[in-house]
Parts: sequence; C-alpha cells; structure tokens
Amino acid sequence: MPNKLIALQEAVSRYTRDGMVYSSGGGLPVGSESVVFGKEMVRQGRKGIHYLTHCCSQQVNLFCAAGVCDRVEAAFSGLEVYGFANGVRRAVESGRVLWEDWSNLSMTLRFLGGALRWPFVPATVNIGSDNQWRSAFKPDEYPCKSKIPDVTDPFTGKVYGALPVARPELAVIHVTMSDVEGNAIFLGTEWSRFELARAADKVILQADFIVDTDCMRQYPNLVRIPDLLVEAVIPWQFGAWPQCSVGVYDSDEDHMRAMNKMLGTDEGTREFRAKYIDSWHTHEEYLALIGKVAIEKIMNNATTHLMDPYRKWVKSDEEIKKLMKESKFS
Amino acid sequence: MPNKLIALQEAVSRYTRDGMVYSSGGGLPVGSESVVFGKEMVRQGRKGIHYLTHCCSQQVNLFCAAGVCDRVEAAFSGLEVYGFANGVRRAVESGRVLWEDWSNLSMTLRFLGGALRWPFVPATVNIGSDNQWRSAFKPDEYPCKSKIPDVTDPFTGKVYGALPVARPELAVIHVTMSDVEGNAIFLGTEWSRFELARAADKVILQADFIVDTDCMRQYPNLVRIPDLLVEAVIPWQFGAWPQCSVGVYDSDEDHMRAMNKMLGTDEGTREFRAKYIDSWHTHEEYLALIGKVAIEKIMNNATTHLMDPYRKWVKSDEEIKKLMKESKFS
Amino acid sequence: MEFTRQEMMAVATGREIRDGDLCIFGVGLSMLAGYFALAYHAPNAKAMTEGGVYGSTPVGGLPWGIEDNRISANATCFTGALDALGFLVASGRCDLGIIGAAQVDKFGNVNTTGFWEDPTSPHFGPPKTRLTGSGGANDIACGCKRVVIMLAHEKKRFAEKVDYITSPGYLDGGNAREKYHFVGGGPVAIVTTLGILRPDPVTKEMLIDSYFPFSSVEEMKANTAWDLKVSPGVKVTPEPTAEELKVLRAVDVTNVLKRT
Amino acid sequence: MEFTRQEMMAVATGREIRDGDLCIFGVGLSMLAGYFALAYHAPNAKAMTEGGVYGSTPVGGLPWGIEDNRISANATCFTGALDALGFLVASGRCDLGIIGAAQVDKFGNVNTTGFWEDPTSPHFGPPKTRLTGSGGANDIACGCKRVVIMLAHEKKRFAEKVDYITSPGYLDGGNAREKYHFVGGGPVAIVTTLGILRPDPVTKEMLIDSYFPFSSVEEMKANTAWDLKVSPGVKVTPEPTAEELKVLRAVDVTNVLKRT
Repeated sequence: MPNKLIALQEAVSRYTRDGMVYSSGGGLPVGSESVVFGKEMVRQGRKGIHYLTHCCSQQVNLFCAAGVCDRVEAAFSGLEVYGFANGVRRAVESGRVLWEDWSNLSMTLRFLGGALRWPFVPATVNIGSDNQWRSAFKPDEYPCKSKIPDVTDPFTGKVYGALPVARPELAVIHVTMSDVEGNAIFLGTEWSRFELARAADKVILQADFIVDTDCMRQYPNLVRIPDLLVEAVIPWQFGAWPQCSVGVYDSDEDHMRAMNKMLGTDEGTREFRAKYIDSWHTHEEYLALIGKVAIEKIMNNATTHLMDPYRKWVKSDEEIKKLMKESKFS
Repeated sequence: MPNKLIALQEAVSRYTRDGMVYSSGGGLPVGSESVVFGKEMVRQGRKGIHYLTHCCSQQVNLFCAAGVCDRVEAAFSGLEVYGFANGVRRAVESGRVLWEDWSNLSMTLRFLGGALRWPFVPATVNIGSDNQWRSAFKPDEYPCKSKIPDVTDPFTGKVYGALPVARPELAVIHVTMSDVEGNAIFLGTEWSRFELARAADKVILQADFIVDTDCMRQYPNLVRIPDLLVEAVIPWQFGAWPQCSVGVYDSDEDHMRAMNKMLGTDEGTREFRAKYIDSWHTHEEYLALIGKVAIEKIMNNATTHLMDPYRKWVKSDEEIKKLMKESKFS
Repeated sequence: MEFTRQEMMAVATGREIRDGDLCIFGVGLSMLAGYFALAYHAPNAKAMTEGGVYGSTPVGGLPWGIEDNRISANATCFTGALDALGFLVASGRCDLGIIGAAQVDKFGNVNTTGFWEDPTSPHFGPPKTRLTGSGGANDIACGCKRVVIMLAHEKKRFAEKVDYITSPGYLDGGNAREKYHFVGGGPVAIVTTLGILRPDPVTKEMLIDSYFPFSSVEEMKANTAWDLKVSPGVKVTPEPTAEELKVLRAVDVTNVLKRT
Repeated sequence: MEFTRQEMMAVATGREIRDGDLCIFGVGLSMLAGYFALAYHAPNAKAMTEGGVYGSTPVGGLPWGIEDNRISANATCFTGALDALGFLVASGRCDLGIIGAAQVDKFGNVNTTGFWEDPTSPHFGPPKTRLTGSGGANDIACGCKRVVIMLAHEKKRFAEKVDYITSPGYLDGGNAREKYHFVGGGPVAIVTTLGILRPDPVTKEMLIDSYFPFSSVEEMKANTAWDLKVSPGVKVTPEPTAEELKVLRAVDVTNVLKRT
C-alpha cells in the first residue's frame, strides 16, 4: 500500500491552481482547520480561488485579506468570540470578494449531497429567509428563485427548497492523526469533515500526528476518512495554529487577535505575510515562529488526555523524515 | 443524570405494542442485531408489527415465522451465506406477510430522511427497476407511481425518484457497549445504526457490555449514539446470538442453521419457541441455553482484540445487578 | 442586591430553559445563560453545540468557539454538524435554541448578516457593514421548538424591518411560517438589555412582556424604531436572586459578564 | 491442469479486476474471486463491503456475511452503509462491483427478488419463490463504473425477460439507462458456469464473448432461453494458470470451492 506522505510546499504546488474550487476542513473559526496549507497557498501566489467552506476561519480571513479568493460560499463569516474577521469584512464590504450566504446545516447538506452525487438536497431550512431570496452571485435577481429554488414534495404537494450540492475540486482537511496511507482519526467535533472528504474530487490531509497503521487496526471505528479517499498526507504538527486541535493544542489567544488585527489593513496584511508566511520554510522554523512560550501555553489545556491512547503509535520527527523518503512522492 | 438500565421483559412490555411501526438495529443478517429483544416480543405475544429493517436477520425471520409481523419493508430477505430465511420465505410466499422491497442504500437514506424530518429523499438508485414499479403494499398499481414517485431536479429539469422517509415508532439497537445513561459505542460496521437512532421516535439499546461513563469521556468520538436519544438500556451479553457482535463473539454456525431450519415449518417454529424462547427467564438461563461449548467457540474469534481498550471500564454482573436497582425504572 | 445589566439579561434568558429541555447554545452570553440554567434550575436539561459536542460543560473558562478545547474536555460524545443541526435541530427534536442578533424586527426576524445603505434595493450589492451571517442560527430558527433571541436594546437594532432576514421569526406575522412548513415554533422571547418581548399569540407581533427592574416600558419604547406595543399583563422582570447570581457567577469563571 | 467449474468461474471473474480498482464484493464466490484478484494480479486494488469495512482481508475463512467477524478482524476503517453504498458506490466512485443473480435477461437485468407464477400480471401478488431481494446490488448496478454478474448458466436463469428487475442492467437496451441518469456504466460481463457474456457496444444485448475450456458456444446457447448471439471475436476463455489456481486456493482457506 502506498506511502502518501508529502511535503507542504510540494502538496500546494502539485494539487492547487489558480481559479480552482477549493475547500478546507474542519472549516471551523476556532477549531480544526488547514491553516498552514492556506499560508503556503498564499506564499505560492494562488489567485481567483472559489472557496467553499463551512465557516470562516483564519485561512478564509487570510485568503480574503491577501486577495487569494474572489468568491466564498459559507455559513459564517466571523471568528466567534474572537470577533469579526477583519480580512473578510474588508474584502466583502469593498465588493472585492463576493460572499454567498448559507447556514451551517445547509453547508453540511450541500457536502452530503455532493458526496452522494445527488442532483439537489431537500431544504427545510434557509427557505423563507434572505438566505433564499438574496444571492451575492446573482445580485440582480430579487427575490432570487435560482439559489434555493422551490421543489414540490411529490407525496404531499407541499413546497420546500432545493439546495445545490457542493463538490469542491480539492479539500484540504486538518486531522489529528493519519497513517502514511491516509487513514485518519479526528478528535473533537467532526463538523462536516466526514461529508466533505467524500464531496471533494481530491482530498489532502494535514495531520498533527503521523501514527502507525496498527493504531487504525486497533481503532477502526475511529477512522472517519479511509485511505482510499486520500491523495496525500502532510505531516505538520500545529498545522491548525493559531486555531485549536482538540486533544492536542488550544487556540492561541494572543495570535488569534494579532493575526486578525493585522488582516484588518493592507499594510498589516503585508506585515503578516512577511512575518508569518515568507519568513520560514521548515517545520522547525515554523515552530520557532509560534514560539516556545506560546507552544507551552496552548499545549497546557484540558483535552490532552484524549490523545493518550494513541501516543504509543505516534511517529517521531526522525521516523517521519525517514518515512518521507519512502513516500511515493519522493 | 438518569440511570436508564432496564430489564428485558420490562422494556418489551413498556415500550412495545401490537401494530406498532418497529425497527431493529443493526438489522444485519449475520452481524449486529437485537435478537434477544425480538424473542421477548414473541414471548409477550406481540402481533401486527410493521417492521422497518435494513436487512433480514434472525429476528425478522422469527417474526415472520411466528406471525409477529404482517408488513416488512427491507432491502434484503436472506441470511447471506447461511442461506434463504425460511421463516420469511414461508410467510411471504403464502401472502401472510407483505414484503416491500428496497435496497440497502435506499433503506439507509430513508432513515436519514426520517432523522432529518425531510419530506422525501432524492433517489438516484432504485429508480428504473421493479423496486420502483412494483409495490407489495399497492399490488394493483402497475407501474407503481406512488412508491418512489418522480421528482424533477429544479436545477436541470431532469427527473429522479423520491424515496419516502422512514420514521419507526421504536428502534431497538444492539450495541457493543453502553453506559447506564445510553451513550453507546459500536465495534464493527455501523451499518445504518447511526441514522436509525435519529429516525426513530424512541430508541432502546441492547448492550453486550455496560461500561463506565469514563470510557465515553476517554473516547467521545467513538460514541455514535448519545444518551439524549435513548429511553432505556438493556444489559444483555450475547444479545445478538446466534448472530455475531464484532469484537466480542462470532456467529454461531450450528445454531444459525438449526434456527433457520426450525423456522421452516410451523411445527419447527413451535419447537423453537418452546426450546429457545419460553424455556428461560434470566440471563444465566439464557447463557446455559447457548451452552458452554458454543460460547467458547464463538468467543474464540479473530476480533476480540478490538474490545481490549475498553475492558477496564466493563461492569461485572454484580455491578450491573447493583446498578439495575439504582435505575429510574426500578 | 447588586447586579449588572448583562447579569440580568443572562439570568432572564436562563429562566427560559425548562428542566429536561434539550438545548442548543451559541458562544458567549447565550452559553453562560444556558449553563447557568443547567446548574441552577434545570439539572436535567441537556446542552449540545452545533458541532455535535454532547454531555460537556465548559472547563477553564468560557469557550472561544462552540467547538474549542474548553467545551471539549469532558464531552461524552462528539459527532458533527449533520447530527447536531440536522438530526437534532432541523428535525424539531431540540426544545430550545438561544441565538444572538444584530438587528430584530417586530415579528422577531433576526439579522446577523449585514447592514446595507439601501436594504430595500432589488440590487444586492456589498454590505455597508458585514456581520457574521447565519452560522447555525437559521437552522435553529427553523427547527427548534422554542427560540430565544438575545440582543442589546438600541433603536438601530430594533427596526420596523430588518436589513436582511438571516433567521426567520414570524416573517410577516400571523401564520406566515406555515408557508414554509417549519417544524419549529418560532421565537418565544426576545431578551434585551432592558426587558423581555414575547409574541402576541395571534398577530405574532413582539410585545413588551416585562421590563427589567432598572428599566421601564417607556425606555424600551424609546429604544425601538417601531411602535412597540405593550402586553396587557406587562410586569417588571423579577430581579436575579442572590442564589441565581451566585450560580451565574460561578459558571462565569472567566468573568465575561464583568468585562462586558 | 485440474480445476473445478467453480474455480474457472472465480478466476474468470477475478480477471475483471484491474490493478488500482476500488471494488465492492458480495459474500461467497464473488468475494473469493475478488480477494483472489487482489492477491494475484491487482495488489493495488482496494476492497470494501457494503457496510463500510475497509482495508481488511478475510481471516479464518470465507465470511458468513459482509459484516461478520471474519472480514472485520484486520480492518483499518469501519463506517456504515451511507458511506459505502452512498458516498462510494451511488456516487460513481467505485470502479467495480461483483453481484450474484438468480436470473438474468439479454440486457443484463438481474433478478434476485423472486419468481412468480405470472410475472407479467399487473397484479403483484406473493411470489411463487421468494429470493433475497436487492441487498446492495441495485445500488451497485446503478452506481459502479463497471458491474460483473455471476450466476449458474441454466435455461430458467437466462430468461428473455426477468420476472423482476432487482438490479438494472441495460433495461430495454441501447441508451435506456440514460433516462434514469445512472452514474454507473452497467454490466461489463456476465460470468457464468459456462463462459462469459459481454454487451454489444450499441444494442447492449449480451453476447457470448468467450466460453470456458470445458464448454462451447452450443452449450451456452442451449442453456439460454433467448436466442443468444455470439460476438464476432468469440474465443475460448484461457484456463486458470497453475499460479492463479494456487493463489485462489490459498485465498479459499475454508474450501468453499471444493464444496460447491
């Protein structure tokens, strides 16, 4: 069975392109998200991305601020208790990014329908509100009849809505653990990662830990993404930083705020890019950037016991380096 | 939080009634299934059950043979490598039971749609075949237009099918482990137990093991049925016998065949009932019925390592007896 | 008894929760209100988040998000959004949802999406101010048996018509929800910084049901852009008891209420 | 080289699997054929079951069911039917499905539901003989890119029209599948106890593509109720090689093929 470990830079250059329909998972504002992958996309200068995401995240915030995406479809544009997402706000209010609004359930259902290759998904939510009647992609159609068109229940004759399915070309999904083949385990909410992994044409994982496949054979019911769905696996501890990874690290309060503040202006965004994207290449440099103090702080959280059963299968940095050399991509 | 442990007999008398829309989980022919619950329903003389099940199982086979159900909706009427289900065959061929045919995916989707309280579920399968055109419940409607009626995709104008959703009044679900509140863990395929637990109005669990809630707090991602969905929990080791429970016991080859053979005639069914249903009351007597040799044989299987991480939380028979006394039902 | 306006709001919201309810909370004040109720008068109520986090209580402070480590440390079950918002909320199983609002109208429709220069324009251009969008609020507003809305009582937030209906209340009033076959019942209360509004049983227009001890019918009307009507049985909201405040403050370990 | 008819059938079916295919097998002979292929010429093919059992191989003998302990002992992932039959099969992701049949017609439509006294009657009464129904076969027939059908070559099983279309082949032939927008391509082969049928590229009528070394075109035609046509390039099916048989017999640890 193939070893699919891949370097971050290689994964971005091989699997992303300008103008693609892209999605990230969890797509959570504070929790699981493939943030470091997004940074590498910025570094490699991707443009014109059509972003399908469950919620805003610091990746979405960054893409909006840095001009990586011009269309977003999502349920939520904030950072929860960390406030409004400044990069998103600027881009949407200026009209630079068209933001199409859905709800958290309708995004999940759209991924579900995409995964099943359904023609549409019945909607009992989002109808009867401006989520149905207003479309940023069709701004002159009001009330909009084509975003969530009517569909008649053939059993009762009642009218409901029909959601369009979502099928991203690529989904980059943050997971707690993966083996080298791409069997992956989440800790914490799945959010819509299970559905997204099946909706996307291609899936890349960004894993905090690489574990031995023996871990999957001991806990097959925990493996929510089987290898057959996965193109490549990027080993990258703290890849969701400054967001959190349940069982491993908490969100980095200071950096969540600092990053969002920087993304509030073009100048700040340039500063962010220089300091937090262009300044490092290796994982060691990335860790140095987060800083020892911050790492200690975010590792000191109340969920770390959730990771305990799996630690014996976790590959060390040295083992990962060796495995990278044996990969199909090397 | 309430302790919901309940005795088998009490669960059947309290939660089942003649003529109800009933479902069981897994609903697998050889794997997970709430077989012992079904036996107690036979003992208590339930009649007129409308059975929604994913597949046939020895419970369905027994219900058909013993005249417990008169309508079944299912995807499969056999026992896989154990052959045709004789009780089902007799009942369906004689017209005593009306058997409405679906497929494994469409039954799952019907539970999914029931769980979401959708009006219908889009069908890209089952259409264009006699699963759509023939209905045992509407035998004179041909080609049947109301079993899986047409629905038009509002985005493309193409015609697909619409599956009716399934919402059983009661689902009795076999699980490997549950705590006293009804947080449950499966080992092995979920089949459609995840969706079924949400589609049913009420859910009762039949658990091979009762474990401490600490087990759930260590493995929350394994808990696929949270307590809030569950009415009551029946502690009953080997409750799926003669079918298998992954991680615990294998199917009982001799008894699978013997049971099916007996259900092939009315006389045999009476014999089965006398010997395997009316002859015991306690769990100890039930174990004696299976027999030491058979228990040893079915416990000797290649999956028992899957249960190892959880053994330290498993409650002993004595602990369960004590917990039963503290239950809300006692 | 000394208490802040935010504390009054949290306690008043918490009182909407009945023992045994299955509840879904957002982050921030609504979560505080919810966990206060569970700790105080509704020990058999159950809380869940939009991400399918069950059986947990916040550990180490008010969570930064509905999915973060602080709400995940002692969970008994993690599933996902399809389960929580689909199987439990959109299905009508969830008894009570608490949602925030940036703007609300007289039929309890909620806007959390944005403000526009001309919200009545048929052209849907970029917003003057972009807010957060629905998150799960639209799903909660459609599906939950009862919905409670929390927001600051200010004139610009209490509009005759909201700029954008993110989460449906009673739409145009009366039976307007029936057209969409929503399984949920709609908003039972708007808890503001000044008092509580509840829908007229027939017209579904939101009426002043009670005002906080430090406020008045007049103050509420003065801070509302429509002609806010008063329920016949209008009364003062009972102030938080010493016991309520004690429990609320214990739940608020990171002192969010003191800071806001 | 000595081999049984069942072994010929299993090897011929196994040869339909290409390296790298994602495959779904039923229990029994189709699973043996499948795991033979994975062990022999398709090491990078992946097998899954309808219940979402991934990464496993049978342990201790041929499984009693697609979900039993023998197929669950060394799995890397367990999900469920929605994932396997929905996300992977109905979606069109799965490359190859192998299904059994009790009866097949000239357009590769499959009956596994039952036999009726008068299958053409508009009244749908109880069957004379009840079979197993679809299981996941209908889903596989609609969704998989390629479908292989296995059944015994007997006249009553090779009917002009099947009593009941459980799993659609090419329906009335030609482009009839297009009406239903099936993502799957339909049956690429019917592997019988006598030989292999494949569809005409245009009419989709199943033609004799090859006959087993111990059989003949004549025997196949004699055991078929319709006027079975012969492909222009008809040939004898290569018999199992010594290596193929060795691997097949190693996979068949419980000697199912010797017993059937």
